[in-house]
Amino acid sequence: MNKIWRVLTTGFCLTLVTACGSVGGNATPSSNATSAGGSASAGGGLNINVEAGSLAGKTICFNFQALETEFWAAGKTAISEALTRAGAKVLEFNSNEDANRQLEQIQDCVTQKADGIIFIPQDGASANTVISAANTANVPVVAFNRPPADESGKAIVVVADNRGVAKQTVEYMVTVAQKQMAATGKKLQPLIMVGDLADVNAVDRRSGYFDAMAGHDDLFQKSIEVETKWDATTAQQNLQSAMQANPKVDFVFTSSDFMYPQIQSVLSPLGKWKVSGEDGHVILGGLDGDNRACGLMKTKYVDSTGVQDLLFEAEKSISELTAAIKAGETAPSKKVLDPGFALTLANMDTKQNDMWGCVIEPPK
Amino acid sequence: MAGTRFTRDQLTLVALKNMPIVLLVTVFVAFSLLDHRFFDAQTLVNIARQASYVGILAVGMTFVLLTAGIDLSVGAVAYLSAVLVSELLKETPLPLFALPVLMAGIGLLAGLVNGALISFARITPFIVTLAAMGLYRGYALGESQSREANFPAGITDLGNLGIFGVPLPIVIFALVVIVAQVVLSKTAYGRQLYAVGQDPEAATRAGIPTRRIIVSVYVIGGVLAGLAAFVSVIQMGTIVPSFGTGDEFDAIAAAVLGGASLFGGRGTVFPGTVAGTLLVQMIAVGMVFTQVDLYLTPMISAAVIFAAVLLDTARTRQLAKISKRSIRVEIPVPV
Amino acid sequence: MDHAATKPATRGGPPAPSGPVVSQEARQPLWRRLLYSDLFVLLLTLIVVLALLPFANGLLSPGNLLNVASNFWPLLLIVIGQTFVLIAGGIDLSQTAILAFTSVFGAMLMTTAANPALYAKSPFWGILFNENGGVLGSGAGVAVAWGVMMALGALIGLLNGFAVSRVGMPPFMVTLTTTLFITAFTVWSTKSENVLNLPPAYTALATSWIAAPIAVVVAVIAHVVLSRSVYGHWLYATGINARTAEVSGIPVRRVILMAYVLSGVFTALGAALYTARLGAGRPTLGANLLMDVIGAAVIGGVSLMGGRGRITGAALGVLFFVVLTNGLNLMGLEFYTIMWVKGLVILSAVGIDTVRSRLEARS
Amino acid sequence: MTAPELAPPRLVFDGISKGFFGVPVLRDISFSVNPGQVVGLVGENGAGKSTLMNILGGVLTPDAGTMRLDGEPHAPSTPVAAGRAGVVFVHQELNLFPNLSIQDNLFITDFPRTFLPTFISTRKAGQQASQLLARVGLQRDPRTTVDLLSPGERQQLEIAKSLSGEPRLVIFDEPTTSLTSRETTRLFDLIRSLVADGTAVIYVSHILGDVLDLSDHVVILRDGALVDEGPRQKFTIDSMISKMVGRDLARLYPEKTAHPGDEIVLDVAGLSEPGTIQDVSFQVRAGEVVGVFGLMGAGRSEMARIVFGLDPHSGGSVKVLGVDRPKASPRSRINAGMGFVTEDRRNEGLLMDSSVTRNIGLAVLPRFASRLKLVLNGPLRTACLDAGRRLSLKSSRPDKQPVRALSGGNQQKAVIAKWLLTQAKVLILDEPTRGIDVGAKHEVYKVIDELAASQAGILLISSELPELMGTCDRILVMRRGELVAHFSPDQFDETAILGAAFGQGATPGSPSTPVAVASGHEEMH
Repeated sequence: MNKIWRVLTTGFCLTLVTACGSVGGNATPSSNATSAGGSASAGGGLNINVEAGSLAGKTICFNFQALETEFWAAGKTAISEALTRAGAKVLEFNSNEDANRQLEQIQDCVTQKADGIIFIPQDGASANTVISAANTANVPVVAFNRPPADESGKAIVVVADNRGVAKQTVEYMVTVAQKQMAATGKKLQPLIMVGDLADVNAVDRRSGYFDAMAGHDDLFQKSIEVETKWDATTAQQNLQSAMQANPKVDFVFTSSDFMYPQIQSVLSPLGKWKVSGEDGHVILGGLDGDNRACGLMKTKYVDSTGVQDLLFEAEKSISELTAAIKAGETAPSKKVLDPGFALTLANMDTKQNDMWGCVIEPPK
Repeated sequence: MAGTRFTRDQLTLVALKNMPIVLLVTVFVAFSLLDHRFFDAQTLVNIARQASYVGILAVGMTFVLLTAGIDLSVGAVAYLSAVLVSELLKETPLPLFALPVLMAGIGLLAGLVNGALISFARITPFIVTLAAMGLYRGYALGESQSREANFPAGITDLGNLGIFGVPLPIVIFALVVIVAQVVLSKTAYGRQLYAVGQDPEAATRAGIPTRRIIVSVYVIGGVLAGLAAFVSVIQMGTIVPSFGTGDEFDAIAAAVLGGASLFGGRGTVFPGTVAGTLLVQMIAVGMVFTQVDLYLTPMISAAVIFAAVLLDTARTRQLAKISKRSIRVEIPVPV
Repeated sequence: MDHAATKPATRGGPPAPSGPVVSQEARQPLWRRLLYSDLFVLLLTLIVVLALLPFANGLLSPGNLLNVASNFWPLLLIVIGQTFVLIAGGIDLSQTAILAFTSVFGAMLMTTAANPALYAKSPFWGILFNENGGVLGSGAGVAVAWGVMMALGALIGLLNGFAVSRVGMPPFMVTLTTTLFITAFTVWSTKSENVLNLPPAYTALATSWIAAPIAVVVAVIAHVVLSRSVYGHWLYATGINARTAEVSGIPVRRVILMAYVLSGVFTALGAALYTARLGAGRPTLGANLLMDVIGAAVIGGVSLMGGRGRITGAALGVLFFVVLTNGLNLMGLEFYTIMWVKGLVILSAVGIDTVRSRLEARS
Repeated sequence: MTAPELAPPRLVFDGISKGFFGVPVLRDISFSVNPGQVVGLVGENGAGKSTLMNILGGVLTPDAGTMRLDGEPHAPSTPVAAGRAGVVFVHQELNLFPNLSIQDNLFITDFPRTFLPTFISTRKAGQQASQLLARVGLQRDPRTTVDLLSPGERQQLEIAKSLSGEPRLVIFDEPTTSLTSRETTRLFDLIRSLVADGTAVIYVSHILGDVLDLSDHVVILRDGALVDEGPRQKFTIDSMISKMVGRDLARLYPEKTAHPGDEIVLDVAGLSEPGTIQDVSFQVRAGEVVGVFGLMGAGRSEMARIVFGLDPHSGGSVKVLGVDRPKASPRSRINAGMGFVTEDRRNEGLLMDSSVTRNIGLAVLPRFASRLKLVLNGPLRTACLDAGRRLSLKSSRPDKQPVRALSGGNQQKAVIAKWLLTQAKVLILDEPTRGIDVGAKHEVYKVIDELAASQAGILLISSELPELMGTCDRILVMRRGELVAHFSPDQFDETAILGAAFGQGATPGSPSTPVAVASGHEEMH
């Protein structure tokens, strides 16, 4: 008896969830604005020009997939701070690299009658799903920094060209390598620190690297690939082993700037942490263009770094979204491409102020 | 005839008891054959240096596993201690030696909370430490605003600092191992720990302070997590927000590979856990040397670990068989 | 008088009354039965809801309940699978791997079109799928693909189960290593790409109400199997004390093997729902779902030591987890605040539950 | 060796009373134990023996009454305290840690230290350990881990543990249940040497022969009250039994009603497994009770496990009702009509925390299942209750009550009931009466006889020779894994059978061995 009773009630409350759900549609208007913009100061002076109050009374959902590198962290704080300055109520979500959770959170946003969504897709595929979810709910949506897999959904897409930027960066490194070869007459031993193979960005950057290296067999030995899983510890350990196995390595590309400290900690004891031009210098390049990379280029340890123009991307995202909301568009569709660029020791003086990493104040 | 079989069993026993080391050597030889560069003292140094962080975690985990508990929060505790100390460094400069002390101290507090909840509130260790994981990491991420936690530039020099040519991380790891093993085998506390893990009720009846012992293992786990964080900091210079995630599993795997049982009462720090840790790390390093396609690397290492567990199982069974047999032989009593 | 019972005997099972048994024929009051039944977790859930209501916007809005539901069903299926394994006295860490694995291969078979530029490097290109999509790309194929997904789930379950029950390897290590392997294999099989263009007939699942009935039916069946079927009785017996079970003629090994297979199948079902919802086969699907799964099961009263647990309890455990997460999301807190608040809530929930069961033991 | 009357007595119980949940378990118990005296304490389970000893050992505290140890008030709050006072308890359930070494087990709470008190001195521990082991005559390296010891050796270790602190009073609770007869003799010698040194001993046992053999003074409890006490000479086995059960239990072993038929239900031929058993062959007929005797480690239980398909065998065949399953497993054996009551009730016989009915029904679930493989709880329940009733199994609420809460006797009945349900035609019972009281023993014997009467073949393994002689139609003797002798009722003779078990002439230690045990049991017939 007791058991049956239990089963029934359970079954009931399960179906209840469904039943209520199936009513669907209009939700209760959201009340009491609990602002969660937070940590405005941590933006680190990455000031985006937004028209103050331009989003007054609006609720904007900001969903990011992770904050594990300087790039994402800076981007997140910059955007949510800018949004708050624009007078919007910001709802932050971190999907913690889980596309499924991201979707759930976006739906939670929609539930709260958000006026607009800015999200950093976990990857192209999930971007599609999120966008279509937003479209069906008639909420304008911005996909930040990662492109949706296809054009099926309507969204403002602000993206950098990872593969292209990586290519540009490595191409410069190759020119440096050519000079060195001309001087020494010895082939160089290149090494690439690959990101997490489950992350499309990592794969793109890897492809960009090999695009640039293609057709330079006269110049290089076979590239050594080091797995990092986007994890500093793994990166450091595997690089250490790789360097022991191949002491001759003199050309290193890292798929993300955040790994420079690990690179330094491995190279310096080997006497390979030298500034450009100095004897024993390892040709170094990376991608992101964060604050540390900026510093290392000013001190000439790093030869070149691929920059995604965070300032540009963030500014565009917000302005485009604001415009759409003002115009009352529920499904704006537009693609803004951040060409990005390679900041090299050659073009430092002219271009460094376009690199966000050189603009924000260094993290303490 | 019984006599002769018994002695032969004794021999097999010795061989089987040292299985972890046998395994370690086999893998080392295997990789050396695949890639001659691998056969090098420096390789071993690197392996040991790289294993030191997880190794220290695993030593703590061994204590916990010995009481049939589990600590999923060590990774989070390591991150927490690193972040808080780096925050502190922003305010006030600290002498270097203070860093490990502070980190261990933070770990101690965290472990104390876990231990108290498990031992006195009697909540399942799995859930307590699972929740604690979210608690500590969440709080730490809040502190760091999920930015990198930075340390004074010179700190990595410590990581490369050699004491009689032995890198500091290895020295710390070795010290931890020695102390832990001595505690386990040469102190009453250590022996009682095994008793508690085998059968808490019987232990209490025998007058062993079961509860205090259970609290203590989580405290030890916490302290070592803090220390591990320090070892990692001096090698890496900075601590990224993802630091420590999932490391609890590496630690458990290392301990279990080393022969620790998840049901308590069995396991050693040396050779057991140490061998387990080194084995995993050796495989990782071997992969880098042999430059296997990055997509295949994790599959191969998984396969190797699986094989190791398989061997270990066979060994435990063999041991059981032998002991069983020795029961059946009625030992004549010389008078 | 049998005070000290040796380890295997004391695994799981309700705490034994100490001393002479005082038979309590008197029927307990309702609140008591509620307190001591699985429904207690429901009570906790309601408390959470009430606590969050003032802060979480539209927690009870139909739209949100819709979300909660759509988050609930797939997780429920997975937790049911885990429950079987836990009752058998094991643990299945490989569920996350199974999710990704079945999701990707199901998608490969179903996809209606695949861009060579992305997938040509996949080792399965031209074998399972090509420019014109997967071999089961046609509408009818969807059903078959489902079957295949579940078969694949069963296959991995079989692998785990065999290693555990026949070879006698520790479940934790077995499923940990299979996880490492399968995850890597899955990423390799698409060379990191997600598989897109799933047939609308399939993705329709996500929005339609098919998910709910599927999950409910599965849950009810699972409940009946556990509580009424011969296998159920065998499973509990095995989890409580495998040796006694074997002596009593229970095919212990097959029972354990079956538990892992079922876990695989149920997980595959969950994967099918998730995949439909995300409209893509993902090598990283549910990468960090494990803790939620086991956490939900344990809160639902399933013992990690084996021999204890019910579907009803597990289901309520899932409800608790889903509602809590959703509620915290709606509060617009910073994500790390959510992390530790969640930890705190779970801790207190289980704390209360422990006190409760100790009261139960005393009465 | 009657001890000289010294004043004051070593221990005095004065009006001890205790109750649980208002149910009185001990009523005003008073008696005293003198130094150098062995007091035998007997009574059925539930008579209050354990409770009284637990009070003495500091596990429980009395509701009323006092104890005096050498004139000093004795009121230990914990077992540890009792130990410090010099009262040590050799438990029935072993409190050893199989994962630790012998010496760790001996000193787990107070290790000998090095000059640095933090550290254990393994050396000292080793020496002291070997001294203690020598005293109990356990020939093992103190560093051996306990799970390598036989049950008997563990019991000896448990005893050695109790001696480590030069005790004033030692309580032995069923110490011989898992000892071979040789080990038993050694234990008795030890106890005698203890009392010779002036130690007092309380000896609790269901093996009345041993009690009479060993004690100077006997105390009998029934339903928590002291019903009789006096010098050993005052009692005989039968008088003790009738005092204990309160009624006249005519004979401990019931009249045999069953008569062997000629159908061979179990046919074991040339069964071998290296390191375990050698070429074992025998037959059991319907309605026949065949006893298997042998020393601990002679391979009896191992043989039974192999016959039941629990362990593999490399050679030979086992035919149940004429059919031989090549691929033997408990399952196939059960289907063939075999049942097995294992030696280890708690870990192999029962699900201690599950209800009585759950346990009884465990082996027959498929038979009580619908076409959909759903268990038909109604019929199953009735069947289980019937089986329980047939064995007069006492349980307050069979559907709820966990078997853990049953008495040893009733637990054993639950196990047997399980095989009643399977309608086993061949039943193997391994030490079915170990650690259960006289009344329950009697009932188990009755059940065995009934089963035989219902044309089942019984294979009864036991270390209690009188039990075998009282219940069996034939007795087989095993030694070192081989079947060495075979006795028919007219040949039943303790000395001969024990001789066979030890191997002629190969009886080491005191030649008194068989005699001692035998003399213990003579009075039973």
